[in-house]
Formats: sequence, structure tokens, C-alpha cells
Amino acid sequence: MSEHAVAPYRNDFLREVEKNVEEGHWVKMCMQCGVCAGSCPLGNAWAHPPQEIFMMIRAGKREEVLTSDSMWMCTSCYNCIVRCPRQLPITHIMHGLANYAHRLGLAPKGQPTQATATLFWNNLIKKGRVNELTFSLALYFKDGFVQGIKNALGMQSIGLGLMKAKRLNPMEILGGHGVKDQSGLQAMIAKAREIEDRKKGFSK
Amino acid sequence: MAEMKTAAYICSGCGIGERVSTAQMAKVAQKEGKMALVREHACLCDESGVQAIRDDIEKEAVTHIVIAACSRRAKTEAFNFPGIAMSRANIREGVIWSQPDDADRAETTQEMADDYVRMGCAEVKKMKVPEGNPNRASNKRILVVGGGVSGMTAALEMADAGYDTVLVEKSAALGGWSAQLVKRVPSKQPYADPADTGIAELAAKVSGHKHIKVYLNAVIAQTNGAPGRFSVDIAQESGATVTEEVGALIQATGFTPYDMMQLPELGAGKSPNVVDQLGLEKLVKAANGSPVKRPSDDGEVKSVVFIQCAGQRDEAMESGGRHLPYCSGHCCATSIKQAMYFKDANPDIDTMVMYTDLRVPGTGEDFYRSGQQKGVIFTKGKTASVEASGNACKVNFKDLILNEDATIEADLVVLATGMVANSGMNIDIPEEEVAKMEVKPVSILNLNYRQGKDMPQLKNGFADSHFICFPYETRRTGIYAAGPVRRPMDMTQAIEDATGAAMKAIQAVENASLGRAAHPRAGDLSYPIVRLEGCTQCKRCTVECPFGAIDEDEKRFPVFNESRCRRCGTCMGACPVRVISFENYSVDTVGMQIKSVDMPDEFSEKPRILILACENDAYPALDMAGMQRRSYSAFVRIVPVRCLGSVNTIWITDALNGGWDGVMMMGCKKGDDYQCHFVKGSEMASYRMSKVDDTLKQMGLETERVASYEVAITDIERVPQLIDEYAAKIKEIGMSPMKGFA
Amino acid sequence: MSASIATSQTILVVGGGISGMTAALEAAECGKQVILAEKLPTLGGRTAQLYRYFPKMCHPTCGLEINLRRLKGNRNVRVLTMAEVSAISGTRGDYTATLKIAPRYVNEKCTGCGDCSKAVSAEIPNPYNYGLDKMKAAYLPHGMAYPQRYVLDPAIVGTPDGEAAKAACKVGAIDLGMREETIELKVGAVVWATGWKPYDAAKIQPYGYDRFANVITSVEFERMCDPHGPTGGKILRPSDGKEAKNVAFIQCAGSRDENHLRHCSRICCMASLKQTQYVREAWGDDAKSTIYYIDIRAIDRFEDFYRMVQRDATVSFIKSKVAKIVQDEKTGDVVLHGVNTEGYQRYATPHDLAVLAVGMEPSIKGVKLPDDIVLDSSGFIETAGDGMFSAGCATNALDVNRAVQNATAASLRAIQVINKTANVEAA
Amino acid sequence: MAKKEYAFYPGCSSQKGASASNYLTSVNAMCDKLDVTITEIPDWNCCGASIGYAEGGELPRLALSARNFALAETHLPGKQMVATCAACWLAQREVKERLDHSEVLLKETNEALAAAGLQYQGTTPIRHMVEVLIEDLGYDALKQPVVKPLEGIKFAGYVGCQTNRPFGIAGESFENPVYLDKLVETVGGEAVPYDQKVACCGGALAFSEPEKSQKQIRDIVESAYDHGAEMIVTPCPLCQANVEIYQSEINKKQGTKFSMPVLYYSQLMTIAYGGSAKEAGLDGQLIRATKLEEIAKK
Repeated sequence: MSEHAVAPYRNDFLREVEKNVEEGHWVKMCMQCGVCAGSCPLGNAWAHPPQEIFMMIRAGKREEVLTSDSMWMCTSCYNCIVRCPRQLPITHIMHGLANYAHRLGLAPKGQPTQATATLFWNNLIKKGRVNELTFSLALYFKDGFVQGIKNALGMQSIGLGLMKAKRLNPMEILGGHGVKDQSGLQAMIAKAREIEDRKKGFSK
Repeated sequence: MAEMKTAAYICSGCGIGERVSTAQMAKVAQKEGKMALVREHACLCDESGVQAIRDDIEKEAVTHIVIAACSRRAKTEAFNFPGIAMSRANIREGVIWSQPDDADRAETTQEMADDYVRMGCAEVKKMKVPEGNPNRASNKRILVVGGGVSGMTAALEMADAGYDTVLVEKSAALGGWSAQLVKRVPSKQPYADPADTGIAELAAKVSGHKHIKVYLNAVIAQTNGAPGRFSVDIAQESGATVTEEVGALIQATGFTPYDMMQLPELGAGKSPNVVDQLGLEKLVKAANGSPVKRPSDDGEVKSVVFIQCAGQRDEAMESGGRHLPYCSGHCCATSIKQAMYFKDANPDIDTMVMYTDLRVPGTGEDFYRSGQQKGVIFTKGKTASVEASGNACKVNFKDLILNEDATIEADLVVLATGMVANSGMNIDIPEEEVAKMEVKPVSILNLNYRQGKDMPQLKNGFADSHFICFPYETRRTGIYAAGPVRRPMDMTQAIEDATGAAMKAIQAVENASLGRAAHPRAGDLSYPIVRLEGCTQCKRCTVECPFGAIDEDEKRFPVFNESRCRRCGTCMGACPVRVISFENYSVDTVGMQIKSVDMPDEFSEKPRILILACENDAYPALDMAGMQRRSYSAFVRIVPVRCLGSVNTIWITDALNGGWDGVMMMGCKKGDDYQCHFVKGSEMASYRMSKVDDTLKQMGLETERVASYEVAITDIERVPQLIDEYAAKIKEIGMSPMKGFA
Repeated sequence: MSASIATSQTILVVGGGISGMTAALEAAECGKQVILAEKLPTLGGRTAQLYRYFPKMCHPTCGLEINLRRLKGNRNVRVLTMAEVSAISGTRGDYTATLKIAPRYVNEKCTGCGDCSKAVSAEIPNPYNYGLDKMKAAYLPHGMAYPQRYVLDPAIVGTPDGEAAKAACKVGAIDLGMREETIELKVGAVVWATGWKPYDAAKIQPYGYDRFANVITSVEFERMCDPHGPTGGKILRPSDGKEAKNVAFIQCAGSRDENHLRHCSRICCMASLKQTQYVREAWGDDAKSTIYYIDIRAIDRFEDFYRMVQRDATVSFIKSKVAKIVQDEKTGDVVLHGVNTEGYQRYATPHDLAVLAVGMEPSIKGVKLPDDIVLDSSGFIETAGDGMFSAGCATNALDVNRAVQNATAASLRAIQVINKTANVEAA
Repeated sequence: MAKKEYAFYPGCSSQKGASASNYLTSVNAMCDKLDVTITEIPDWNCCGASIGYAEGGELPRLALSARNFALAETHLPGKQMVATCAACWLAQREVKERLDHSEVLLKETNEALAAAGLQYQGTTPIRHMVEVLIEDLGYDALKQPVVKPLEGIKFAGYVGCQTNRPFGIAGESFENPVYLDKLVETVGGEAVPYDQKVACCGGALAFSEPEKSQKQIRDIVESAYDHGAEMIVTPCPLCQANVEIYQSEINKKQGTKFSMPVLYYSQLMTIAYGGSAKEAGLDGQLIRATKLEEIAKK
């Protein structure tokens, strides 16, 4: 990480975050009241709550922040946003940091939400709409075939229930929902990604 | 003044008539009170009642009246007769509302009412209508000491109100510290950026103003006199001394930054790259728009750390603190401003403010946000040490959020040290201790006052002021403190404060010219009159006066400076030979009330308890107890006094000699958090009362017969309890043996 | 009353709280003519509703008594109560102010004997106690009320209660026929001392002031601790009257918050520090106070008070903006949820009572004012125009000391206008 | 009542055979009864949902929602876009806010859209179906069609997160919104006090962090029981799915006996308006809402 060696409490990492992380320019506005940390439904699961992460960014703790799994605990409930007295878009900053860490390959390996998110995204851009069956199957098998079978069996009753209730369609596996203009959609996503990578200096 | 003609008016309204015999009271007023005219009225405060009194004043030439009705605190608009001496017997709140409406209390209630009538008559006959201080002086010029932003503002505001002003500045130029600032913290929205100081313009206005006379390189050699007639010797650089006659003074002598050399642990003196806030202003001024240079090697400053509370918010000296125990208030905003100097010039410069509590009250919060917006970083941390490392500094601190020790390197470290008041000498330090000091304190006002050369200090070396309800009230009438000499403050507040002080100074000269008292008895025309032929030169009055109003002449007789006097009567209380009095408040006006009551014999089981109650707090509390119909013993007789400090022990001995069974003294809290409106009055009283036990023993009386209480105006529930407990105590120790001898 | 009592030499002071009284008295004691207009039936304002002042722990009514004495002894001040300024026209030195005077239904004859109050049966919420208790609909606002005249609540006018009050008054002070009147005054300068109001705590949703009985505001707590308040000075939980010994103080309730008040209200830290001492005085060592704060703003010599409270074993400090409050349906305890940011500890702490240190909102916020009055981003008066000035908490969030200081300055600025006009007229 | 028309964005979960297909069924029935026409936006795509960020990043997500707007603007000009899924509505609304406030993002997004031959104008407002009901129609209008009031049924109004924060329904508080309760009462049901009404069900973390989200779900269901509710009603497909589906899991793991039906407001209204159990999508419940079925049968 030599090109990213940052002096403690100097603003190099803060500037990096402001440049490359979604809504990152808000980080400096935190006044350390902690209302975000107290408002998170999964609070206990956070090794570093948002306001602490903001402080760590200002303290130049690049490694610790980007390799942390804390921001992956965000359920997108938006409690922190509506209560923040400085109106920081905390949810989005957490998403942004997670995405940034993920794109840099620094996010903790096998972090379940990260893996799920990737599967979800790939599933949706394939056809432009989410295929819940293939998505959930993929999810079961993300940890390998054997574990996948276990997971699937574990959820079998639910799966069957959903099928009975016509809320899970086995035919989906043969294609199912999707947008008509899939090429256009994929071109659009590719273009968007290209611009973003250029802007944020991600290697493809 | 015309021949005294007395009249008593007995009101039977508000239920008085149903509870007591007003006819009986009228008889008392006539027979015992010797009132020339006595009238009863069904509702004395209505048009007809007031008109009846007016008619008597006009047609019957009545000069002295007793109103036996409600409390002196009620119906003041109705009972307002200029030029007439008036005493008010408190029959409503003080008798019928404080006594239960029971048949078995009817007799004692009537006795109470009768006694208050007796007391009213006795008092009014000893009252004169005050004519105002004869030694009034009407010089309305005002002198300001100190030419910083506070002093200049005060001078300008007074001049703009049409008052001639003299401004004395010890340095060669106007402006003070504020002249050294590059910019100031903004005082107008959006409170986002440093603003121009406006000092040059202010100084120009002051120097050019037709009502302002400026002395530079000048100090006060001596200050004589009193409000309306101060004469101030101004020593100039040339050595020449000029004397200015003025009516009031404003001390706006500002502050000195706390000496950062006391903070070696924070790198002061260890590295040239560690400066205080004024040091930084100098660096920025020197850079004059170009990048700020690092003192050690003129390298460009790339990073700055601001350390808040440097040498401030320390433990109190008495508990081992080495630095300032207080918070100077402005420093957080000032550091934000200074960080902006760098950020506005070049956002790539790292600036960090290290704080434990960021203190930017009011709209300062906007300025804080603006600082963050500009990229100033704020770290809640406690600095352990600052060390020089080459051309940089290492700041070692504990990050209180991340809860770990950390270090940051910076080119420049700015210490936010506090404000130390330039308040002159602390006159409460005894001379022998002053003698021991290696650095002798230097007086600023050089007051030629018996009690010392400067204004008394209140706390932490800041100039005297009651700091909640009446922030300008010092113990030196006609001399007001303004700006950081009074309390640490920023420029915006100093401007406010100076304007307020200017107001008070103007008021002081106006009141002095009319021979009237200043706060809190503003408008009071009475003044202390001394019979020097009786004086024994004991100096108690000169020592005890809370306001330093009394000096001594070469023959060590007291010299009263009436316009310095606040009319509290502490001198009257102090005088062992009772030669000091006020026209409408004297040893006699109270003494005769005490003598006037009807004293039942020792077998009557009707003790008499005298209550001397402070009219500012204890008396209103008793009134409100009545308003809430909280009853208390019928054996007490209450006499309001201006301040317990005015209580002369003769009243107590006379009372006891006269057969009173007990005396309750009710005054305000004393000490650091004093609530006495005359600052030291209640303290003086308690000091005197500590000696009263001996007197009692000599008289062969139990010491319980005199008791002192600290009573607050809110003690509405407590006061009746105190009274009843004391009445029980008296019952227990028995009636006074002195009855019948008087 | 006609306009003739006022001239271009008169100063109009709007608001009869401590700032307005100060501005009026300082000018009057300089010999100036002043009209002091207060919209409530009594002078005294917010400070009259405080139990004690920090840092001296002394009693606001003590200073009020002095100011009332100054007022009673000074004929230069003309007091108008129940009077609201509805319009101001003209310019520096020559303003015309229109005031609406609400009917009090009690005239100057009132002796303050209280017979009317005894006679009526209707009760109304007591504004002096922020509605925490009720009072008779014929009332004296409080023990220090000035003028010391009763007031009839409009609700009982035209009811048997109104008639009963009238019948009970022996001095004919009750005038049920009173109507709102409008008066015009010629004045030379105006001082706006309109003061502040507590921020509406119900808007701070996570704290559930509107849902949980045991969440109250700091101003309500002040009344509760006053021996003459609704609970006779006892610190009790509204929900069940249980003795509240474990009290939470929540700082910045509305203040320093872009969702509510942008500014810091300055007084709240000191107010809470002071209130911890009420709790201590009430329960001794059994007391337990916890202050949840972002920054403790104890400026100047107040730092000594802060240090004293820090040493108090019954008081603890947690650096945290409380995230939310839930009232336990069984115990009635209020449970505070949040994170102590100094080292990151989560808490879910039950307390008997939660006191919200509510911020100061300018009273004039949302009121129609003359055009040349400029408000800042928080609604405080920044500039009031050439011959008009703001004083006290109309200007900024100030403590009593600073409000009085500010009001004294404002009265000089008004006097400057008067004196200049006088000179012009003379010339 | 005046006929109302909207461009409809159903979202992935509401598709036929998907986890919220019964939501769609009931919404269609409800709209018929209320004479509200919803025309599906041709070729709409997934909004990226709240989980899309990690892989998708910022601009691709903006592009996804922008595409939906662009399609609505092209094919259903002048019509407001209405979504039934909380996440879809929120994503669309956030993207609109950001694009309308950032020149840069607008430019870049349209650059990406151009690759699909589309352009974002920013002319179409996005509404949630609940907003349409409350603001465009109003409670009175919603009451009129009621023929079978849901008397005697106690509902816990579970609002959840994304229809409530950060935007919420106008006039509602984040901590104690009451619109669901009002809707329940409008159709004759009883809304019980409920302290979990804005709690989070774990959202997308139901897949990745089952223990953590199932703890949330347990609280949500438990509190409904504690407050005497017989059913939970919600406006959010993910809330509905999580809270209903995982009850059996929780029972299995933790020995609870949860069997609390979780419904959509639209199902309640359809039944109250006289619709059949099928029209209301009641056959789509994993935990049958027997009491509602009975009312439907009447």
C-alpha cells in the first residue's frame, strides 16, 4: 500500500474518500454526536459505527477502514440519515465506502453481504430484472455445491411454500422475466461503469 | 420645610374591616400615635380614598401620613404623594392574611393591627422628606481608560449620545490587541467567513469626533472625587500631568494573553514553530497575502494544529491548578477563524483543531459548520505534549473518540491560551503580602479612595460586577468596567458590553447631577447625614461601607462622598455612637417603632418578637406568605430594613431592654455566591451579630433571644415555619425578665 | 388611552421580560420617557418562571423584585400589559406604533384581594407552570405578578362564572364589557425585547415527548423543582407520581440540529448542570443524574460550576446524542438508547425521568414584523432598522447576564436617537 | 370520483410468480374498485434495490432508475410514475433527487442512457401507491367503496423503513407514522398500538446475515402478538416477505409458535371493497389470513 501510505491525522485519506466515495465529501461535516451509531438496527454488529469510521477517515486509518466489515452491516433502514443533526447521508456514505473497498479488492474476503450483493447485481444486469429463483439458488451454492444442497434443503419448506403460493416459479429457471432491450440495457450499464471507473481511477 | 402635620388613614377594605376593628385602630392612631387627623375608609386605594388624602394634603396642609392598609409593595400607583412623608402599616398581608380567621386568634390579631398602627405613627413622625444630596455635582463628561475596541466603542457611543468624552490610552496608538488581528470572527450572517476588524475605521471615527478628546501614551496618575465630580490626573509620556474633570469613568483596560511560556509541555519556547493565537496573527500579517512561513526555516506551512484550552480550564489554584481555571470563551471560534486563514488561501494545507469541548455558542455553530465545510478537521483529543522535531512539531495526544494515543506532525502549532484581565491591583490582598511579591501589582485607576486604588475584583482577577441580574454594578459607584477586563469575551461581546457600560456611565452622571442614588436604590433622594461633633473617629463606617464611599480627612474624621453612596445604610448600622442617619431612614425611625409597641407584661403569655427583615428579599417573602394565607405567630412585629447591614445593634439592645422577648434578623445569603444587593451588607451584619452574644450575657439574657437567618425571597413556606419555631423556642425559654423596667 | 401620552421623545420597549424591563428602566433612570408593552398580563417573562439561576443558585424573583421596585418608583415608565404591537410605521425619531390591547376584564380598581378567584369554579391550564397544573379562570398570574391585578380568562366571560366573579368583587374592579382596543403611539425609537420560547419538543420525534409522559422539557422541570410549582417542588414522574431519583438530561434537544434549530442555544448546558443540583438537593446521595451531551459549553467562570458538578458523585456525563427514547410500558421507566462516542460503548439505560434541554427559539419567529427588521438564519433579529433595536434573546441565544448586558446597550442606542431628535428639534 | 391515471412501475418482486405477486394481484383489484388506472411502464427494469450498491456503484445505479424514468417519459408522457414496492419507489426518488441537483451526474447519466438510446428529462414525478391513496384520493374517498368492513380484526401496522425514511409520506413522522393505522381504520379494522412499526426487518441482509435479521423479525412479530394483533399489515414487499417467510425458520430454531399472517394494505382494501380472496391475493399467503378469507366469503 506504499502509494497510499498516509500520515496519521493528515488529510490524504480524507481527500481520497471525498474524491472516490459516493457522498464522501460529507465525511468532514460529522461532529461526533454518535446518533447514527445509536440508531442502527444492527448496531451491535458494527465493529466501528459510522461516526467512528468518519473519525478514522480523518485520522488516516485507510487500511482499517477499507478492510472493515462494518459498513457491510448496513440494512439501508435510513434511521441514521433522518436523525443526523448535520444531515449527512450516512447510509449512502456507508454504501459508497463498501463499494469503494469492494472495487479496490480490500473488502474482507467472503463477506456474506458482499457476496450476496455481487450475485444480486450480476443476476439483475443479466436480464435487467431480478430472477428470484436463480438468485436464491446462486445464493445457496455460493459456498460450494455441498453447502449449497444443505442450504437449499434447509430452505426447502419455504421454497415449496412459496411455490404453492405461486410466489416462486420453478419455470423461471428456464429464463423467466427480463427486459426486451437487454443489449441496450447492458450497453448503458457498461457505459456508466466505464465513466465511473475513469472518474474514480478503478482498474477494470 | 413646612410645619409637620400628621394624618393616619385606616382602610377597612379587602376584608380588613371584617377581621379587625378599624375604629379601635383609629383610636390608637389618635390617642397613642398622636395623629392630628385620623380617617377611616372602606377602600382607601380607590379614587375617593386617594382623593380624600389629596384633599387633606391640599386643604389641611398634611405633610406626614400613615396608610394602614396593604403592604408597601402593593398599590404603589395609588399611594403616591410626592413631597409627603409616608409610612405604610401592613394590615392586609402582614396581619389579616397571615393570621388564621379563628375566634381565638381575634384578640391577638387586633393587637397586631394596633401595633402596626403605633409603629407607623412612630416612624412617620421621625421621617423627613428627602431633598437630595446637597453636594451634588453635575459634571457630565465621562472618562474612558483604555483605547482598545471596548474603550473606543464606549467613547464613541457616549459621544454619539451627546456626551463629551475623554479617552486615555497607555500605548502610542488606538486599537489595542484587536488592531493586531488580520480579521475577526464574523458577527453577521451567514457567519461563514472571517470579517474585517473595522478597527482602523473605528479609531479614525474616535480621533475625529468632536465630543472625544484622546490622550495617547498616557496613564491615570490619580483619581479623586465621586460621580459628578471626579478629577483625574493624567500622566503623559512627556512627564507632564493634566487634570481632567469628569462625572464618571469607564475602565476598559482589556486583557493580556496568558503567558504561553508557562506551557513548556506544549512546546512553548521549545520550538519557534509553536505560537499563541496572537503570534499566529502576526505571522499571517507578516506573510501579507503570500503563503505563511514556518518561523524555524521560512519553509511554507503545509500543516497546522490548533490546541484549544492551552493553559485554560485548569483546576482552581486552591486545588493545585497551575494555569487559568476558567474558559476564555472566544478561543474556539478564533482558532476556526485562523484555520480559515490557511484553508481560504490554499485548501491543500491541513488544519486540525484539537479540542475537548468545542464552544461556539449561538450562531457560532454556523461558523463551526463553515469551518468544516472548508475542510478544517476537528479532533476531540487531549494534548499530552508537543515536541520539536526538526522543522516540524510532533503533537502527542489522546484521541478521545478512537480512545487511543496518537501523534500528528505539523509545521505549525498554535496554542489557544486564555485572557488575563488587566484589572490593576487586587485591593483585597493585604499590604504585607503585596510587600512580599517580587512583581509589584500596578494600579490602573489610582483611586484616592480609603478602601484602595482600584476596583474590587470579583473572581479570577476580573473586575467587580454582580454577574447575573445587574452585570454592570460594581462596588465603585460611577466607575464601570467594560470588555475583557470584566469577563473574558470576544469582539462582538466587547462592543455590546462597552455600549452597556457607556449607558451606565451616562446614567451615573445624570443621577449624580440630580443628587439621586444609583442602583439599586435608583432615584432615592435620601443621603447619609453625619453629626461629626458626635463622631469618635472609630473608622468603622469608612471600613465597612461596601462601596468605598467614605474617606477620612487629615483629622481622621469620615468624609462622606454622597454620590458614591448607594444608600444601603451599612454606615448607619456600623456607627457605635449613632451619628449617621438618612432623612427618611434613621436610628430613630426604626428605634421609635420598636419603642412604640404595646408591651404585655411577663404574665400575659404574649411574648413579643421583633423581626428586622431585609426589604429586598425577606420582606417580600413574608408578604407572599400572607398572599398565600400561610399563617405565623401573632407575637411577631416586622420592621423592614434597607439591608441587614443597616441594622444598628442599639435597636437590638433597646428592644431587649424594652422587654421584647426575642429578635429575629432576616437577611440575604452572604459569601461567594452572595445575594445581598449591597454585596457586603449581610456579611457585615453577621459579623456584628457574632459579637452580640456578649452583650446579651452582660444583660443576663439567653443568647437565643437574638437569632439571625439567611432568607431568600422564595422562602415563602419556610419563613412562617422559622417564625413559629422561634416563637416556640421563646415560649420554652420563657418571657423576658426585662419587662416593665423600660 | 390616547397617543398624547407618547411623543417623538418616547422610547417604546416591546416585551416585558428581564431584557425589556432592563432596557426600559435604564433609559427611564436617565430621565427618558418609556412605554413598556408586554403581551401577557404580567411583567417578568421567562426568568420569572425559573426556579434558580446558574451559577449562583440564587432566585430570579430576587432580581425581579429589585426591578419592580425600580419600576414602581419611577414615573418615566408607563407599563401596558396584554398589549401587542400590531404595526409600526414611520422612521427614526418619528414612528407610529399601533398596539392591540386585549381585554383583562379587570380594571385598575383591583386590589388583588382574590375574592373573584374564590368565586369562580372553572379551571384552566396554568401557563406559568407550562400547563403542568390547573388554576382558577380568575387568577393572578403568579406571586410576583406586576401589575398586581387579577385576570379573567375570556372563556368565562358571558358564563355564570364571569357573573360570579363580578358579584364577588367588592370594589367594582371586574368589567365584563371590556373589548380589545387599538391604540396608536408616537415614539422616537423602538426596542424589540420580544425574547424566546422553548422549542416545541414534540417535533423531536425520537424522544417521544408527545408519546411518553416521563419525557419532559427543561423548562417544565424548572417549574417542577420550584417549591411553588405544580408538584410543590417534589421531583415526581408525571406517569405515576413516583419519586424520580434517576434523571437523564438530554442536551441539544432541538439545538445544533439542522432538522430543528441551527444554532446552539447557549444556556442549556448550564441549565442542565444546575438542574442536576436540584436532583441532588432533593435526594442526596440517592440522586442519580446523567447528562448526555455533545460538547459541554460552560464558558468563562461557569467552568468552575462545571468542575464542581463533575466532582459530584451523583452526576455522570456521557458524550452522546441520544438516538431514541422508549418508555417501558410496564415499569414506566424511560429507556435511552445510544452510543457513548468516547471509546464506543452502546447503552440502553433506564431512567425514572428524561429531561430534554430544549433550545431557545426566538418568539418573533413567524410574527409579521416591520420590513426593516432583518432576521438571521435562526430567526433572531440581526438588524432592526435605523431607529429600532433588538435587545436580549430577540437578538441571540443569551443567558440572563448577557441578555441584560445587551438590553442595556440597546437602551443607549435608543437614547442616541431620542437625543439626536431632541437636538434637531431644539436647533 | 374523478378517474386517475398513472404510469405503473411494479418492480421485480411483483411480477407474476415472484415473491410479491399477490401484492400486484391485490393492487390491481384495489385500483379497479377505486377507478384508478395504472399502465405498466413498457420494458421497465430493476431499480438496483438497496443491495445493488456494492457491485453496482453509483452511476450504474443512477442509470438503472433513470432508464425507468426515461421510458415513462417517452411512452407515458405527462403521467406520474407510481411504484408499489418501497425499494423501487425509494431508489427512483433518490435518483431523481440526485440527478435534479447535480449537473455532473445528470450529464454522465444521460451519457450512459444514450447507449440505450434514451434520455432523462426529469419531468416525471415518482409516487408511492400509498401517497396516491392518501394524497390524491384521500381517506374519505377510500372509505366510500367499503362494503365489508373488517370489523373485529386487530392489525399491527408495520410501516418498516423505506416508505418512511428518508422521505416518508408527507405529514407523517419518522418515528410514529400513522397512515397505515388510518388505512386499517378506514376499512373498518382495528389498529393496535405497536412499538415496532418502524423497526427494520433486516432488509436484504435476510439473505446474507440471517441470524441478525431474524432477530429483528422476531421482535417485530413478537411485539405484534404482545399488543394483541391478529395480523400484520405492511406497504413493503421485502418487509412482507421477510416477516412472513422466516416465521417458520424462527419457530424451528427458537421454538416459538409464530403464525402471524402478514398482509399488504391493498389486500385489506380489496377484501373490504368486496373483492374475492383470490382477487386480494390471499391465496398467496404462506400463513393464511383465515379471518379475512371468512369476511371475503360473506
